[in-house]
Amino acid sequence: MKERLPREVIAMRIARELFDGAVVNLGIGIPTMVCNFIPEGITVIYHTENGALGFGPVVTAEEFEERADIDLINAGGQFVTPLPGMCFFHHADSFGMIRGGHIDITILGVIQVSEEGDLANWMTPGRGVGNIGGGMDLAFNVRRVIAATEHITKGGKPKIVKQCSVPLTAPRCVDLIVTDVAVIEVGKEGLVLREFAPGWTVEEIQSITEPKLIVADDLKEIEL
Amino acid sequence: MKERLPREVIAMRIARELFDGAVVNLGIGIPTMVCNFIPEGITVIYHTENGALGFGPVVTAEEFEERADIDLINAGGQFVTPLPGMCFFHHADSFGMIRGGHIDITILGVIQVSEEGDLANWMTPGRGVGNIGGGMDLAFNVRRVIAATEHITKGGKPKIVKQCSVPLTAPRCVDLIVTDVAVIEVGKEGLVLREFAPGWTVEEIQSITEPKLIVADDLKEIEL
Amino acid sequence: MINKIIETFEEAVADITDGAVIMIGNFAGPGGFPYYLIQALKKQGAGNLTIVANTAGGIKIPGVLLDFDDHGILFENKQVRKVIANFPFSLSPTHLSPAEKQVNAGEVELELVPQGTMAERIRCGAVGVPAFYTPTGFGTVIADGKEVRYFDGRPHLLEHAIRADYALIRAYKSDRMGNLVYRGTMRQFNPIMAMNARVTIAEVDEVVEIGEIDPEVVVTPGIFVNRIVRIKDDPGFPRHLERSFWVRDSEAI
Amino acid sequence: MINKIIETFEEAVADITDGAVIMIGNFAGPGGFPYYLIQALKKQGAGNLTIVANTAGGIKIPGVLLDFDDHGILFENKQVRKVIANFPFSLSPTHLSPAEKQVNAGEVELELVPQGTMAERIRCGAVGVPAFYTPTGFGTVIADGKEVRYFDGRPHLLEHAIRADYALIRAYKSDRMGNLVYRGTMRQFNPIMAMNARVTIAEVDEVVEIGEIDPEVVVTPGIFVNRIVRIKDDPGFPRHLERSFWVRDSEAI
Repeated sequence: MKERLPREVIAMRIARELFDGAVVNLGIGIPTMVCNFIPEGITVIYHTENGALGFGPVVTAEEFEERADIDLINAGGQFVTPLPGMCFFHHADSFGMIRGGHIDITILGVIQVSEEGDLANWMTPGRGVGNIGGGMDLAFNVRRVIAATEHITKGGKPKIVKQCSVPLTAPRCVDLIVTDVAVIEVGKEGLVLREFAPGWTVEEIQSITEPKLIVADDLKEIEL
Repeated sequence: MKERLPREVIAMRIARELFDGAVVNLGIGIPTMVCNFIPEGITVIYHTENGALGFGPVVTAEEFEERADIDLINAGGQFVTPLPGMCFFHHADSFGMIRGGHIDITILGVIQVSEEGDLANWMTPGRGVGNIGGGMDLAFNVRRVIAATEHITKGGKPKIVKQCSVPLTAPRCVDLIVTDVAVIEVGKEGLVLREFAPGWTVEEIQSITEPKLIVADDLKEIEL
Repeated sequence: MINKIIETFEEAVADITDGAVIMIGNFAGPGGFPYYLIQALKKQGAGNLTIVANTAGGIKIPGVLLDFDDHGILFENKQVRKVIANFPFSLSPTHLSPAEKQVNAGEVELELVPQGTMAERIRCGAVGVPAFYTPTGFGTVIADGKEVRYFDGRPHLLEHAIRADYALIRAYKSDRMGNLVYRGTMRQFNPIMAMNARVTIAEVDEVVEIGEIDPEVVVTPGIFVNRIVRIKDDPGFPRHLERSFWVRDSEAI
Repeated sequence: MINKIIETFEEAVADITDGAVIMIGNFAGPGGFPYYLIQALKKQGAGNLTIVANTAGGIKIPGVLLDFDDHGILFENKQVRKVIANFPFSLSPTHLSPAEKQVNAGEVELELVPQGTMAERIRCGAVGVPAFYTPTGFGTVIADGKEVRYFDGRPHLLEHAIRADYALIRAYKSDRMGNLVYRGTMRQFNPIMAMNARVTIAEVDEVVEIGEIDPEVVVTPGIFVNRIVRIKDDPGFPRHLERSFWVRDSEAI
């Protein structure tokens, strides 16, 4: 099988979906990396569930001693930095922003995503338990949901499936799936293959994708 | 008929119902006067619907030029003064305090109040229209509702009635009625006459009160 | 670069169309009221509007309330089809407001709402809650036609969210991202209306640089605000902007 | 004179009885967490508690989250009967929390709630709204047994308010009336829990004189707070209290 794109490149591709002034909530994992690849000249306003908007980058290991502060963290518990123009609020207001449709884009990790855009990303398979956290509110209510994921599991099984076999986070919520081999749009007629990783053919991508893919008229190689 | 107490004395009597730390919302009219008669050594925290707690007295005519500021008003549109320890909030939080039972006492004006504590104080009789304002939220939700009123209308009709004939503000909400001739508690068995104005007999008070009054065992003259 | 500053009030309200639902920050006088935006909306002329505000405007009570041109001018100008308010009538039967006359004549529809229910319906519209139960109003005219449900033995009414196309609001300071702070009781309905509307337009005393507002102090996060216009001429209401309401010493009163 | 300052954490939690419902300010680490009040509650020993908090405590992920004694110690100490949380399990299947073990063993009941629904249920409990409809959860396990209702063609679940006997919260500064300010993301659930509980107990870094807090900046009005205890010993988490998060100059980053 061909080489798959590294996680950083998935994040880089997703960064292109952001626009100036976009209000964005990043899930844990690949999504968090997206903020490292925002195009020049674009201001993205990050939202974190625990009550901040417009904060800056994560504190690096070198800055830890000097800058890490338990009173300025993101939803993943990472220390972040202040920026001019940011603000703070409480949890009910924070999820009011989410439920009220005031967040433009959320980028979420995936356990499975279905043909119809159903997302499952909270219940750890095998363990039988899971943390719902704020993911369900995001998946149900944010205007545009982008799923960031490896195309197949470590065991080689498709993560893009006809129907999710694990408990859902939200039905019919995903708008775009960006994987390590393809960019797939969730359309009314089904999944539309829009972009492919360098060297991959439609057939190869289809072979590791459970539902039938519709090939976009303007199918192209992933641009970064 | 005997002399009736002036409005200031009704306010003075009601002020005795307040306690140290009480959170109080005053309606328009006699209720507003209550703040002028708070006993020494007691701190009362005033709440106003338009989003302030712990503000100070109304700006006097002499102070107007110097102190009146449209950005510091009470629910009656009066200019008020700042105090240390006060705070501001928006309308949803303000009525959250009211609906959530966080206001200890409200003092409201009266068009009619019934035997069972039903309060009618918003629909102007004869005019067929009225302003509900914040009075309905207060009457329904504040722990202790004190009705401040003249005992009879200007036309000489009882304001304390068996059943209200004008649209209600809230059913069974009033706890205490303080008038210009009596202090009446709304009890489970009916209206209990607790205090009388100087010179008034039980019979005289009953004669201008529609429902039958229960006379308290410890009936006494109004103390101020 | 995010920059929501608009030069003129006219420009800020230019796209408001006939039939729009408009929330207006308003409470007992000119404090926290978007005076110039309302003037501009009158001039702009959009009709058939639904107004959501504390009052229906034009309540003149000589000697009690300041007499000024509030959103009553939109009624005078026949721009309003419906008003959702809790305090729509003048206190005086001899000084009827334009809205009251039009409601009486059947020209304007009035939806009368308790103030707290109105505030919560606005907040719910802002935060994606379509309906909620409240104790306020059971057993009164407010309950007419509404679903009643008991919780813990107490009757409650089902009330629905209100959503607006535009919110015309008033704040004290803004930066170009739209982060807003207010002053004293200026807040009233403004922050929840700002959260609610599809397009929120704020009239402010001052526009400051990004970073000039302490992040702990922002009341309305900029993401809720679409357009900001700075007031150029003081309309002359009693105010003391040079003085804060922060009284540090209790002896100073 | 209103004075809500209590000298010791022990005294502040002394009256908590078996079976109480307790909200705890908590989110991904020690920020905004009432560390000393939880220690005192463990020592006090009340049992059969219902805990309402973001996590069920005791989530240790070496190298990711700071390892410290959070409300996991109440589970360890067998004081908990039920927990309402949205993030109750460790991310690592090899580092199970005390709560997870007890839930698995059927010793503790778990009510799993989406985070936003939890926040709104807490706020509704605070503001007298017994129930509300939310889109979140329809078509998932969260919908099991819940009433479904359509608004504008979209399915919603009926969710009920949560009420607490006690809220153990964390704030930055307080005056003796209980007016609270926070610091950065310390707010999280603290302000809405403070509004909710019958008795709210706040652990704060500083107690200041009345009037030292700007009235525009108060996040939790004092009427919601019953008891305040000042922290005497810094528990040693990474913090820089000498520095505010107010960055005035974008070049300073």
